[in-house]
Amino acid sequence: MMNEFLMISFYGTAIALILIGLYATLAKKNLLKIVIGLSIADSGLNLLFMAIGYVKDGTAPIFSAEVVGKNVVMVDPVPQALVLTAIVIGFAVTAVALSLVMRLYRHHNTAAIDEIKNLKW
Amino acid sequence: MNSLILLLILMFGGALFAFILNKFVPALRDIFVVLLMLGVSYLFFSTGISNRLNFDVLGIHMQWGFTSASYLFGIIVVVLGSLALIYSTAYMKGKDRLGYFYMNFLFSIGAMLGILMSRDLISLFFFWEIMTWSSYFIVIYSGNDVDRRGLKYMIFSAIGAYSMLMAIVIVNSFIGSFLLEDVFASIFAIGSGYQIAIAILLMIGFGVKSAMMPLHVWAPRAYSESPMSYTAVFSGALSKMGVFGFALVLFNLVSTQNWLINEVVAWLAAITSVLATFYAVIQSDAKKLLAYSSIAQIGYIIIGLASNTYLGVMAGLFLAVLHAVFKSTLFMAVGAVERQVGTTDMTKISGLIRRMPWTFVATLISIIALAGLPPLGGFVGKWMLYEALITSGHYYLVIMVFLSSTAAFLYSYRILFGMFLGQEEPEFAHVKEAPLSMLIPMLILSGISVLSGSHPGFILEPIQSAMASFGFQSNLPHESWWELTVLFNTWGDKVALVNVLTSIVGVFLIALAFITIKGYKNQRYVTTKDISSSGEIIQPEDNMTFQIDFYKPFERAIWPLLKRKIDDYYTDFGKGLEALFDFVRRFYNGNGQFYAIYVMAFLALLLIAGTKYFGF
Amino acid sequence: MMKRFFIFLILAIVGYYIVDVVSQIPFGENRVNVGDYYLDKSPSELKVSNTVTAIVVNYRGFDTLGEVTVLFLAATGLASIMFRRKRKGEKDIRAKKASSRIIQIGSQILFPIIILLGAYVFIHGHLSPGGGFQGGVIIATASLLMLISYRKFKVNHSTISWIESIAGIVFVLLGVTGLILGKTFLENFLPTGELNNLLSGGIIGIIYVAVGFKVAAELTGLIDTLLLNNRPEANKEK
Amino acid sequence: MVISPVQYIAIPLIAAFLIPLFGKLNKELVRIIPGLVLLYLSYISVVLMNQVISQNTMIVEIIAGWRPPWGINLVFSPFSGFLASLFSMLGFIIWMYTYNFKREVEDAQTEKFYVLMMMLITGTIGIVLTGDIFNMFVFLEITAISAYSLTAFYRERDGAEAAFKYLLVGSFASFFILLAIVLLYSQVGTLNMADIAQKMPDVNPYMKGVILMLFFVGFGIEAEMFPLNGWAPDVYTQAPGPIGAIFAGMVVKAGIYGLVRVIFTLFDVHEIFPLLMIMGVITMAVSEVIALRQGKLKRMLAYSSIGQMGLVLVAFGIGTHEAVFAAIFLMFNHAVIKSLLFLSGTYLVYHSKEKNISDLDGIGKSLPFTSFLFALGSLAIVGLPPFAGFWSKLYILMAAADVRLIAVIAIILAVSVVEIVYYFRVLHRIYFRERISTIEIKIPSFNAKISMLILAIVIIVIGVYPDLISGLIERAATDLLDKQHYIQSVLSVGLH
Repeated sequence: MMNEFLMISFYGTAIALILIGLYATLAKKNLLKIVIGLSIADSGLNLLFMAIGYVKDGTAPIFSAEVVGKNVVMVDPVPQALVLTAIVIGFAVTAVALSLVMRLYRHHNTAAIDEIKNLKW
Repeated sequence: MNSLILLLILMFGGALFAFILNKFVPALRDIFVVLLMLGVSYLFFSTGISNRLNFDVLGIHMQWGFTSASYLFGIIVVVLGSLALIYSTAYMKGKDRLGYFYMNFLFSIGAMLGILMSRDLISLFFFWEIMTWSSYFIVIYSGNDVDRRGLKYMIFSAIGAYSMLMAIVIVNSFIGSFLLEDVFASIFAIGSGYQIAIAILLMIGFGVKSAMMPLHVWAPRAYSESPMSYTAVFSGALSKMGVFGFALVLFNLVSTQNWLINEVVAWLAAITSVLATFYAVIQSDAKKLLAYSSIAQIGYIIIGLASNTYLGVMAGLFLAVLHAVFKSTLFMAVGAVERQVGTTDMTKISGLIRRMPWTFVATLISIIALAGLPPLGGFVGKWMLYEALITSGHYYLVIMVFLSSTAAFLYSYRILFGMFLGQEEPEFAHVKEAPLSMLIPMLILSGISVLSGSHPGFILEPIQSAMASFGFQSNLPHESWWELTVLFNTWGDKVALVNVLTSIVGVFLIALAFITIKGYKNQRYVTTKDISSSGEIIQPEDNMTFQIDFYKPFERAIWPLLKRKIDDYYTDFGKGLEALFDFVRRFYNGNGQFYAIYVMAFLALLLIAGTKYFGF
Repeated sequence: MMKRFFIFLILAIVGYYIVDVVSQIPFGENRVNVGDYYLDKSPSELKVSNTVTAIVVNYRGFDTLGEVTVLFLAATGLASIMFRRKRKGEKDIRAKKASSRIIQIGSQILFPIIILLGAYVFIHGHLSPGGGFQGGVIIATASLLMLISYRKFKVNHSTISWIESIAGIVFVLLGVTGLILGKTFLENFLPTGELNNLLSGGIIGIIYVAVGFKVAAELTGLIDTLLLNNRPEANKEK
Repeated sequence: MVISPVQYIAIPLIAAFLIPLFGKLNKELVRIIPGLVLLYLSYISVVLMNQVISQNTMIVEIIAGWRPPWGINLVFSPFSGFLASLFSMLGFIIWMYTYNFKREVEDAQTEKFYVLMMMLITGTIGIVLTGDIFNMFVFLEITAISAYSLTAFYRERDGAEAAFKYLLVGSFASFFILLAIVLLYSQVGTLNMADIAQKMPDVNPYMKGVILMLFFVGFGIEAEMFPLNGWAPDVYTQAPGPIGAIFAGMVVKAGIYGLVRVIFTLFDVHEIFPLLMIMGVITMAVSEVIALRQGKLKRMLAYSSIGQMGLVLVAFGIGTHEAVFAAIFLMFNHAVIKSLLFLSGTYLVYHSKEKNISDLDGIGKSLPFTSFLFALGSLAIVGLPPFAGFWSKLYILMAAADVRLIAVIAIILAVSVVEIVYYFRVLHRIYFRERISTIEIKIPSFNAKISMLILAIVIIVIGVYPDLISGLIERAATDLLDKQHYIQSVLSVGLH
């Protein structure tokens, strides 16, 4: 019961975040909102990955002095490591995106994506 | 080193070298290209037809070597090539980008030799494409409206080449080999639908180069606006590559069950020749006239090939050789006029006979050959063609050929009269005869035309061995189908051509001498404007040159036929495509968000389709 | 409106499939995967108590090298995107008004503490939760604090690029040293020490410290570049 | 130190971190170091490729001492090694071109340009060499971030707009690939590609399908597949010229490598091949058709590049050995030829603001060498003999004919006619128009000429003698199709 509740809340939140982020990216006109949408979707994905790595009643995968030698269940450490990487990459992309937004705003005096159409066809 | 490879290396390497030489020592360029071509000709003639070269490229087996059929065409190529290059040295003097011109000239000759020596479809296509782009580069070398003209040539060549390529890969997928022998041997084993498709696709490819009916629209402008020294080769030799290809296809890839293909090709060729002749008649520019005439003549050749009788094929090949000879002479002559006078508009020029007598002689001989008058070769060829068509029962085709060769008299006359006869305009009084290096090639070729009339045997001999290599065995009643100077016909009559020739020439010479001596004292030169004796006052804008409106009635008569040019349909089609393409372009509307939506929509589609249809 | 409806439709389809697929993944179940191997080996062979760190720096250290590179590239790319010729007499000022005294003094007090915390986090990366990235980010927050409270606080970009470069080179060279010593790239060549000891885990600790420095320097530079360019007069430029 | 594949990554990284420091010492070092690095990479390519071909193996290098599937590994197989060698050598040639390019740009920017350019190349090499799916994602991001920044490199163009579009769509690509990796990990519990390929048959088909579709879209974006390639033309147009060459020559190729590696090795589902082929045909037809209607040179080249990628996809989609051979051959040819076109085209429109094709009128007289190379490249890309493009096109057609895809052949050839039309239109303008525009002309520097000349010579030599390279490509095709060999070679490494 508890487990199912956790499952629904974790998976549900993650997927909801993903969809919200994607919606913002696809439907919002403002460049900043689009970038934010991308970040939200990334967070949702990271959360999803963490949730997949969860093991019932698991502890953090750290062999501190208290747990050494005892038989404890630990959660899967791989998603955590990968999510760390993914977060950093997401951060880097966001930083570049923001700088592009600043330059676009300076150049076009607007942040609406449908008015920035110098390149087409 | 194998002489075949040496031949190609000399040709292509020499072409590049000519380009570089032109950059650094332009003075040596002319001598170099002529010597190179002569050297290549020597090498060509010393290479026998037994020489075979086998090698593999990318796992594709290839074979090079001449057969007696391709050797025949090879002779045309090297002879015309050498003469045209000699002609070029004077004709092209003073034009710019000569390195570019000669490089592409030599490339295209080398590519033609390559086509002829290919015994497999891949190298055939390989050299075919080299020939295409090198000739294209000369087509756009000079003249106006380069964009349209060049593009038209390139588009049609590309369509032709690619349909050829399609046929080639399909053949290979069935037979597993590109070698012509293998293809010929096992083509009839594959399904007949594919068989027909392959033949048609290949013929589209060859039809473009030989300017067959619906695919001919590139030809008039391309022939007429290239430098004449190249057009001599272009119309004389390069279009014969298409004929060569037709011969390969018609004799080897079309089975006797598919006789309809032969009929259709023959009829298309007949229509080509009639329409092109009509167009030729109404042209006022000599170059364009000759261009249309070329298209028409190749029509006859293909009728001959498609008649699929021994005599017909022989006539076709004979006309092919002859056409190469006289049409390149004519182009050279017109080129000489163009160079000396500055225009080829027949409504402006007249009376050049006194200024350029030798050019006139060459033109006269070639025109006689073209019109098919006895005693020259054209008559022999046409005779054989008629006979072949009649004996095989193609009466309607005979009518078509007859119609077009009769109409051909009209333009033959026009080119002769328009440029050389008639009154002499004062503005052309300063015109001089063309330089010797232009005259010599013309006169040599005219000489060949004369010989072809009196001694057709020397052309028919290689043709007969060529036909043997195409698979036509002489199974006709006469042991020897020809003798050196005598032409037989199916009914066994003999026509001693030398006697005919000598008697006609004799009469001609006597008449000429008579007219000259008799009329010499009485003649007085008047210009075309000088008709004040009739009491009419001539305004300066009235051009009284008589060839201007002479053909009006004829033009009016055939106008319904020519009103809507095929060209216009192609243009409309192209416009429609462009509009469609512009519509497609709107997909990229510039809004980055839309691109993201496309991505998501594509993913959604894939997820639905993927789970439903891809069987996951 | 059509567009929005269309987007809803697409997202509904994609969402349906994601939900469908994810709900087939059993939650909280201990699956057999490479993680078990890491949990087994990292305390026994590497003597690293934080398995995540062991994975990040050792097992999948190559990823981390790439990750550091991504950050480095983001900093470089951002500087290149924001690059602008300075006009004459232009000063590097971030805001028109200085912030209030309370914030200034508060940040003065907080600054060393935050730096200390960051340093602690990346030095103990192999023992406790945290590591180079986390520590570096914490340090960068400290400089962000200073940047927003002091109008004239200057970040020395030359120093930053030195730190960045040296930290990056240390990382790669540690990897290459393994290669030179006849082992593989990024393989541990130092004694591993005792579990739960500060000096354990061989090169893992050193690498994480280098990463910490690098991340801190890069983020600081990044923030500074973004802030410097966010001035009204910069917006006028076309 | 023994030469090993990891140096492809390590050496450029050291250099990238060092360049800012050397920039303080001497401005010239900033330009020289990337060249030395790429030269060294070309050298190790030759050594490693020789080793792989002569010993008939693949080099699998483990990293951090943990053998697969636990550690990350680099796989220098005939296919990935061929691409890595191609990228490093092409990279060196493009570096040679950039050496004197835009000297007027500030030093600070020059430094960043070279760091980003080198990392762009390294990222693509990493994508093809890595044997780990998550690591591939990381390298994809390295490539992507350098690409975004380089696209927006010039302030005076609309680079930022193009870069933002690229970033937006590229983020979707990363998102889908990462989502696919997450789902894949939840199913097979490993990230090593060989291990995944081994465990793949156990995954339930529905899951497999969804994951494959996510990968397909993700890598399809990088491979410029049709409805996903909205970013591509803008990016090619706005990026600096040599970077356009890198995009066409390497970045796209890396995307295609990812796509085919996933499809052929990881999943090995043959049902996807028709989809790949159909998408290839659509991509090719649409973009070549649009290229015909372009008024701007670089945009035309961009659409042409997309079209060629479509052709590559068609060939991979046919999926026979011959077709894969043709596809890899075309990838090689396209990398060389399109680089030449971008490099020479850049100088043709160097000072032109709008980069219109009409600015090229009569430029052949002023820039004979560059125009000549551009013409040569045009002839080669449309597949006219005797240049390199001909053989790959021929092989694709042969492969298609062998499986009786007559319609596909017809479409490929029809599109080739379109291609001929728009390339020859440009050539007309270059050579047979009078020069009217008053735009200043930029004569290429000596090193730029040399680099273009090298590419041109490669095109001609391969065109006349394709067997020079066909052995390598043959091995690469065999390697891609032999999934079991890949799995065994990777998983047996380090077992002692």
